[in-house]
Amino acid sequence: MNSSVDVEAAARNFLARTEEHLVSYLEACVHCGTCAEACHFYAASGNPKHTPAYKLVPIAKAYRRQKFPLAWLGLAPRIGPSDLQEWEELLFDTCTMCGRCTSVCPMGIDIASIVAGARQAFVAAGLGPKDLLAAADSSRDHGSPLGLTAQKLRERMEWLADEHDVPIALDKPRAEILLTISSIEVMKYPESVVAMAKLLNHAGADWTLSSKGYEATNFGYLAGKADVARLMVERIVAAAEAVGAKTVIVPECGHAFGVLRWSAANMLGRALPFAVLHISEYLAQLKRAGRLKLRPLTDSITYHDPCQISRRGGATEDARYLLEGFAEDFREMAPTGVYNWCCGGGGGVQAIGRAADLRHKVFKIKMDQVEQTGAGTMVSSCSNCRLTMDESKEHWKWGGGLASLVELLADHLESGGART
Amino acid sequence: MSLLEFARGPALEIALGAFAFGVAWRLLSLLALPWSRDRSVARPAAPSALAAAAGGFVRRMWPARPFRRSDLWVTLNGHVYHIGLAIVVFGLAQHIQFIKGLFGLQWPNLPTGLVSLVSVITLASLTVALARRVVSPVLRLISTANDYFSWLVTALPVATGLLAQSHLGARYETLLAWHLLSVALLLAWFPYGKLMHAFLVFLTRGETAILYRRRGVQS
Amino acid sequence: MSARVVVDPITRIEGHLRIEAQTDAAGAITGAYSSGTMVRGIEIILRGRDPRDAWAFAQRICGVCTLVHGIASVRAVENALDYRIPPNAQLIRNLMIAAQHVHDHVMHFYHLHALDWVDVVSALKADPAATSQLAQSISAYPKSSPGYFAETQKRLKNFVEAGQLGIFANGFWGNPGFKLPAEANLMAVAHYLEALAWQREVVQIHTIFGGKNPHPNFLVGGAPSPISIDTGGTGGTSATALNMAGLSQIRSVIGRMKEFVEQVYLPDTLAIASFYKDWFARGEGVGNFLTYGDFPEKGMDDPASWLVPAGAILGRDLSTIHPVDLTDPAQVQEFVSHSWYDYAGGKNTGLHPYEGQTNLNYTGPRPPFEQLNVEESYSWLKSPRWKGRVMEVGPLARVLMLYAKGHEPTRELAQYALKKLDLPLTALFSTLGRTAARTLESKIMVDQMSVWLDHLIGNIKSGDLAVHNPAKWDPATWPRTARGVGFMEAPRGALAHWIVIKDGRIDNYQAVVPSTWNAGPRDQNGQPGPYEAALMDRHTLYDPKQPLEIQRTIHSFDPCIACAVHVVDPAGEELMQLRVR
Amino acid sequence: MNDRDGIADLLARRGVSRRALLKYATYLATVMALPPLAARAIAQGLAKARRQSVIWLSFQECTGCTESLTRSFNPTLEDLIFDMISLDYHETLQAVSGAAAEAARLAAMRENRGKYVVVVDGSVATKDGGVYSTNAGKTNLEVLKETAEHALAVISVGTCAAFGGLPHAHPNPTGAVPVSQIITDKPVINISGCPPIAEAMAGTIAYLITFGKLPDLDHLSRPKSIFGDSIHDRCYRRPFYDKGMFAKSFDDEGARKGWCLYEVGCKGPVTYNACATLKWNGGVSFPIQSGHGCLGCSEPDFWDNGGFYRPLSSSTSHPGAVVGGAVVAGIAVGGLGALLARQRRERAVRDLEAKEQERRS
Repeated sequence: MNSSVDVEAAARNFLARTEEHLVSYLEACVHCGTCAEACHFYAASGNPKHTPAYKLVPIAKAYRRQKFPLAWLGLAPRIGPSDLQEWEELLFDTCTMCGRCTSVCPMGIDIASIVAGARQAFVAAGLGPKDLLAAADSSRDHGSPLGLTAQKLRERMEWLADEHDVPIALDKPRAEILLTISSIEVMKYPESVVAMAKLLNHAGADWTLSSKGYEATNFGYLAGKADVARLMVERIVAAAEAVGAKTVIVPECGHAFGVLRWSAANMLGRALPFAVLHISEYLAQLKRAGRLKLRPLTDSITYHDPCQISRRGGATEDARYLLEGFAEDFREMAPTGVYNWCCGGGGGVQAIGRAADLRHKVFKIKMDQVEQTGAGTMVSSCSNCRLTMDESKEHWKWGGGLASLVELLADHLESGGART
Repeated sequence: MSLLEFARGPALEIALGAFAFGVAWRLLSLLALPWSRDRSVARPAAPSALAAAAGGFVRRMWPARPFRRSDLWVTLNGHVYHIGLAIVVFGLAQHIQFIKGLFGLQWPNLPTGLVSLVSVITLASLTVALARRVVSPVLRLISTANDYFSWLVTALPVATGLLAQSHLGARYETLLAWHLLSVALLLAWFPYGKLMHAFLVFLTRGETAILYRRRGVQS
Repeated sequence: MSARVVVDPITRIEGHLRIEAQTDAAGAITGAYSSGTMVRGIEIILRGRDPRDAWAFAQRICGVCTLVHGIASVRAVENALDYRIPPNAQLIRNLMIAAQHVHDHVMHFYHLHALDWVDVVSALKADPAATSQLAQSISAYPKSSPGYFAETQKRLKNFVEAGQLGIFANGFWGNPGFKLPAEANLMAVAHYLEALAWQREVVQIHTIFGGKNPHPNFLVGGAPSPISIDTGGTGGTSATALNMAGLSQIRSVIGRMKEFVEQVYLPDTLAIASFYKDWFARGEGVGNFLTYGDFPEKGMDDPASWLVPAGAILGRDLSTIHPVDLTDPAQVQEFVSHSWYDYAGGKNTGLHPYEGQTNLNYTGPRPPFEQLNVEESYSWLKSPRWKGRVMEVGPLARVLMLYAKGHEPTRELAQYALKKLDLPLTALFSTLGRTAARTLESKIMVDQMSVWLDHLIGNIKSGDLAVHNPAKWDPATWPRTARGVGFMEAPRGALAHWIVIKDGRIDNYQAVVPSTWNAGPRDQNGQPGPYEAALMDRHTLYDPKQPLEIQRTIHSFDPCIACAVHVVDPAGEELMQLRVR
Repeated sequence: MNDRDGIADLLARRGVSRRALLKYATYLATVMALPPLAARAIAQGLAKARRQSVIWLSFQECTGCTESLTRSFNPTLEDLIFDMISLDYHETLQAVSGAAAEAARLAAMRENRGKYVVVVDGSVATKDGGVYSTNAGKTNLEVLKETAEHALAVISVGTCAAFGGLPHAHPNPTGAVPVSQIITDKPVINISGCPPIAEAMAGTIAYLITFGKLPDLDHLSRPKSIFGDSIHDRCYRRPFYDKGMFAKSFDDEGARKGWCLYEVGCKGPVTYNACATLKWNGGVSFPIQSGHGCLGCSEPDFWDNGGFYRPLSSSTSHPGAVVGGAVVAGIAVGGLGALLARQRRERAVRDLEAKEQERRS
């Protein structure tokens, strides 16, 4: 087998993050199996190995090994390279860290957060999907997983502003708001950036993009590379501080929101000097303030809650508030909101090529859900969801429509809005 | 020394010692670990940690609506044997006397017939739980010796208690001794295996609820 | 020539007693030595246990005086905890204690003592018709027909002729010490059997209140006999033993007790005694008498209401009653100069029971042995002393105390008996004086029992059903340390238990019992114990091989040796001492 | 000596009819749980027998067993000693003291060699050569061995003789042991109880005489007919136990209504005796009926079973110290464990940081 798997390094890495709550979670599992049914991977595959609790086995074992009182007798649970190799796929390919299992766990164990920690340990051992790791490295080296360097950003923004006749503020010296973007959007759904600019301009916000820190997507976090994760956060913080932003807006990207809103301060060890808002949250604020004038949307739509924004981000209601009185034929999926089925591509899974088949199977759940509502279009506010769905849609040759919430809103802005 | 004397005396003493040691050890070795401080800014409407933890504890008593179809019977069964065990442990006059002997606390007992009925139901429920563990591929995969042994030491006192109550199979003192020995085994094993979840559940449910509620997640 | 007469075992007593007597050439006893030869160590066993359990252990000190140690024990705990008991419980205890006295005295007279005076074989020669006449002349007891006595004689005759004499084997029959006419002997044998049947009913009082006899149950804080009259549901008749049926059975048993005492026991005592008046002139002993008092109408804390008062009489002087304080370290002390024990402070010191030590040190001859070394230690009994004095306890002490205190029924009864026998009051200071005192006391108590039962029923009528006070049942309510003394009048005399409680457990337990007072060996000053002194008072053995005379005087005390010897420390280490606060 | 005289003749001469004899025999059959037909056999047995020689030895005892025997209603003590047995030695009842008493014992042993029955009450002190209990200058140990040697059988009456009883209770200061520990080459019947029920003693002696064999014995050598069922199983308060209706104290409503005494410490469930059926002193009552829980007095070591008022289901140990110590130890070990975990964690963190540094440079 692969002798380059460094089990000790994995253990050390995990140990470095053993805090009370993590250990409680590891020790409390009663092996009731309830989490299986909640997991979209298990639901799609029926493979018992996709049970979330099972995915934690090596990490729990490694921890027990450390604290086992009779370890000196050689009685401690053993864990070897082959164990880690077996679990690499389970931890990376078959978990989007969407936290649906957390919602159902009768013990209240937050499995998702353990997986995040476990991934780091696995990477330290020399494991992890190559494409995912490459995306992280690319983020580190080029500022973005998809190679969107500062230079390319400037070119792209200039082109988009021209193309769409929308002012896109970049590198303004001072601004109230620092807008960040996801390179997925820039590369695959550029209209999304345009839409954000339109909306911000419509509301008359004082905003800017910064070439010092623009990439919100954090592949360091997804790939289990803590250093990269931190670096990505530091870039944005530096940029925001440079322009004196009071608010940093995260684009339609789930994990980006999760990392920046809830983890960044902990990564840095200090509170952030600005508020972090998801674009949907910001738009809801605008709407509440009467700064968002929209024409009604008559097409039938349904809304897909991105896990990191809704289930683990707490912004479930903002999206619905935006749709209220706007989408005249809005249909909820079942389940929805915090219990929504995941797209299957979050947590970096989207970037793992070998995971595509399973991902497509998971999307089948989504397709069925949408079809049950009869809605023509499924709207999401996460470009990663959107990308995953697009690919799977193609795989299944599905005819349903997919749309971005921000784009939809931007397209229905009443002309003559509150532009200043 | 007769078996009953051994059971009532040294066996229980050792078991209680093992129980107390284990609980103290596991809780302290856990609680004295570093506690991470969440530096993210909580949502303005987030409840206090205590309220969040309490709310979360109650919320997880019952599966949320979307999970009910798959989890209803399992949850129900879990409740049946958990509540059943509580009724049997805290409702039978003899058990109250046991607890009174240890802590000096007592309360009115339930009719013995009712407790016997609950014991039978509890045992049946535990059997269902075991059967599910053995039959379900998921549970088979994630189950360890700890799970099966913990099941055994939980079911044994119920079974031996029923035998003792009904004077079935042997002389009462022998049955009572078995029962007390099985209780001793349960106590001695309790903190070292998964039964410790009885304590940990307060931590895990509470902490996840605090995490979620400060994020504004209603789950 | 002097000789050593060894009587071991002394039979028809409770326990294991050995008497060694030194006689002169004429057979007169010049020195007597009383030795208890069995120990169990109950006080050691009691240490560290729950004080509420103590009565059951203490009660097993003796199965003959089967309730007295139980009572003394619960009273000791109640005294230590200042624990009041309900009036009904007090009445129940009085009834049980009095029943014990009467039962014990009658059984002692007929089954343990009578064969010292009655020649069973001589009864075979009696004329049943004459016996009937004799019986009717002294009593109105209905069972006194010639046919009744003929039947008894026939049964005895067949028994003797069958050749298996059983318990009557080797009796000193025909010894000139037996002076009863054949008819009186036959009457006594008939009543021996009669009393056996009678006593079975008497103990039913204990069975109703305490569940069984011997060893009825007691309870710290009251009586374990809930009253199930008018409790509703199934409560009225069968819920507990103390119901309508139980109470009326108690009443009828008291009636039969009274009948037997008045019509059989008292006349028999006087009739037999009249043939042995010389035994009213010997066996006196020490002339000092001690009572602790008992039978409170209300509670132990109200000495004025006690039927039997407490006090000490010294040197036969009935005009002065000395007060007795059981908690005064200078009054009651136990000595071990001639006992197989050691004291840390030296073998010749005396210790109050609160500070009692029991360091075993057997220095007697290795068994099997012929003779004890009476110059050294020779008994498992200690020598209790009151202010350094040897004291006699028991029925005689009580009757004298009642007499001295002017208890009217006692005076009347004593004067009646003495007049019948044509004897002066001083005749009571004797072997038969003790035996007669037992009879008189039985009559006094059986009369009082109806009164107590009336009070009990009166209480129940007025709605007071309480028999147990739960207030201090829980050891959590107790002080960290406490000590108390529980005393009572046992059939054989003054009995007290001293208890020291620490952290809810027994720290020290000491019992000083009637037969230790009476049967104890010499003390450090060489003062003989009451048994010894009594035997040295004008006893001459007619035949050293038939120590009838020794039996008579020893039996007049009604020895209870299991009671008397109850303490031993197995390892001989120093016992934990009470630390006085 | 008239060896040919049977009890029937004696009874006849006494004026007791065969019918009365049969009546007694029927009672005995009931007590000993024998089939009705056995009554005839008992009557015949009694009628034929020469009175059985019985030697009663008292050791470390309180005379309660003898006292109990005198309370026997069927057969009565007087019937027993006049008509059924020849009580050739019994210190509490026999007429003579001293050497004459000893002589009676030795004579009975000589005349009935191999046929006499030895009844013992009280335990046997064995410590220090047995000096704690002597009789006529001999230790109980010596007297027991000497007397039992040519006995037909030995009956231990009372819990002291049967199981050591009170003298044997912790810490057993005199090295008291039961008779069965000394006499191992002969049948020893135990009739336990503190004291035993009178009829249990009298009935067993009568059985032995009648049938010339031992009754069915349980694993503690007690007659099954008396000790076959627990008091609990035969208790008239059992329905309340089954319903969970308990007296909580000695004089509460439950106590007055005769509810189950389990909670105030009754040992009926683990005590095998006939108290609840034969009852005491002529069937008047028994401890539970009067209102006090069963002490368990017919069982071995009942003195050391954790207290008479401690319910059976509660632990007899006082684990306060053990639990307290365990908690302290648990806290210490847990704290140490956490400390080690913290150290491991810090080491790991330093290690990671070092690697990070290395990579950056």
